[in-house]
Amino acid sequence: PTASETVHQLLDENQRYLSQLTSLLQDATQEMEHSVMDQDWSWTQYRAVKAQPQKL
Amino acid sequence: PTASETVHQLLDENQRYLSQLTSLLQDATQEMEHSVMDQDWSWTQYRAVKAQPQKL
Amino acid sequence: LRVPPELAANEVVTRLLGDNQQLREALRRSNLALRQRCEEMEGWQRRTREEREFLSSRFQEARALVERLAQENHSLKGLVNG
Amino acid sequence: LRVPPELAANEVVTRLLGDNQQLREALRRSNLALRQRCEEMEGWQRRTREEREFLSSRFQEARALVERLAQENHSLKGLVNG
Repeated sequence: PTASETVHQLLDENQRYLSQLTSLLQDATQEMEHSVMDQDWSWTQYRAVKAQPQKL
Repeated sequence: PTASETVHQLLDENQRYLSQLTSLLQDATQEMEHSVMDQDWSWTQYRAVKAQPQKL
Repeated sequence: LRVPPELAANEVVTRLLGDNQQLREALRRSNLALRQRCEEMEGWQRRTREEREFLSSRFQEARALVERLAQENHSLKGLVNG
Repeated sequence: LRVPPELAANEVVTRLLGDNQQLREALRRSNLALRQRCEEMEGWQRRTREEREFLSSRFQEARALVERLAQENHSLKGLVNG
């Protein structure tokens, strides 16, 4: 392989891995958008249970 | 700046960011080692609660 | 790097200059992307950590509540059957 | 890239070749590291996803249990208080 082919391959590969990393982090960030922290957690409180035992 | 200084800077910077990424992923992997999945979750089962109401 | 005029048109020198230019550009883009990905990763890890701590607290609360209700329940059954 | 003998000792060419070599080595190392980090990242994301699903199930169970105990409790209190 000529030096220039090698350069071309190196640049291609670099572009590919950087794209993959970018895409992985985008997925991760998207999954984080629906945080379990936004759910209703009042049912873990005794007073909520006492107030409405049938429907928490 | 000479071309060679630029090359030197580029290589340094590249090394630094790759190290940072490596270290970030090491931290993440370490934190994952103590998985909440390994904890005792039997207390979420009615039968466990019935069997020993005082100490779950 | 100053290329003397007598070398400027030389095929090997032209090729080396071109390759080096491309490689430098690639490293520059790569470094910029890596810096951004590291920042995103830090942000993500911070949020993951917060979420884990939050869930750990909620889980402790839930477990304490189950224990409390189970004991109340046990006592009430004693009263009913006693 | 074949460097003709008459250029091999030329200062500019030597410098260009040296830079070229260093840049290529850096990109090669960089690519290898990136490939490994991407794999780690995929593994980590898979485990994070599993953990989130697992916790979601445990909390649904816990919530259903709290509801059940609270209702039993309510019924028993009705019995006790007549």
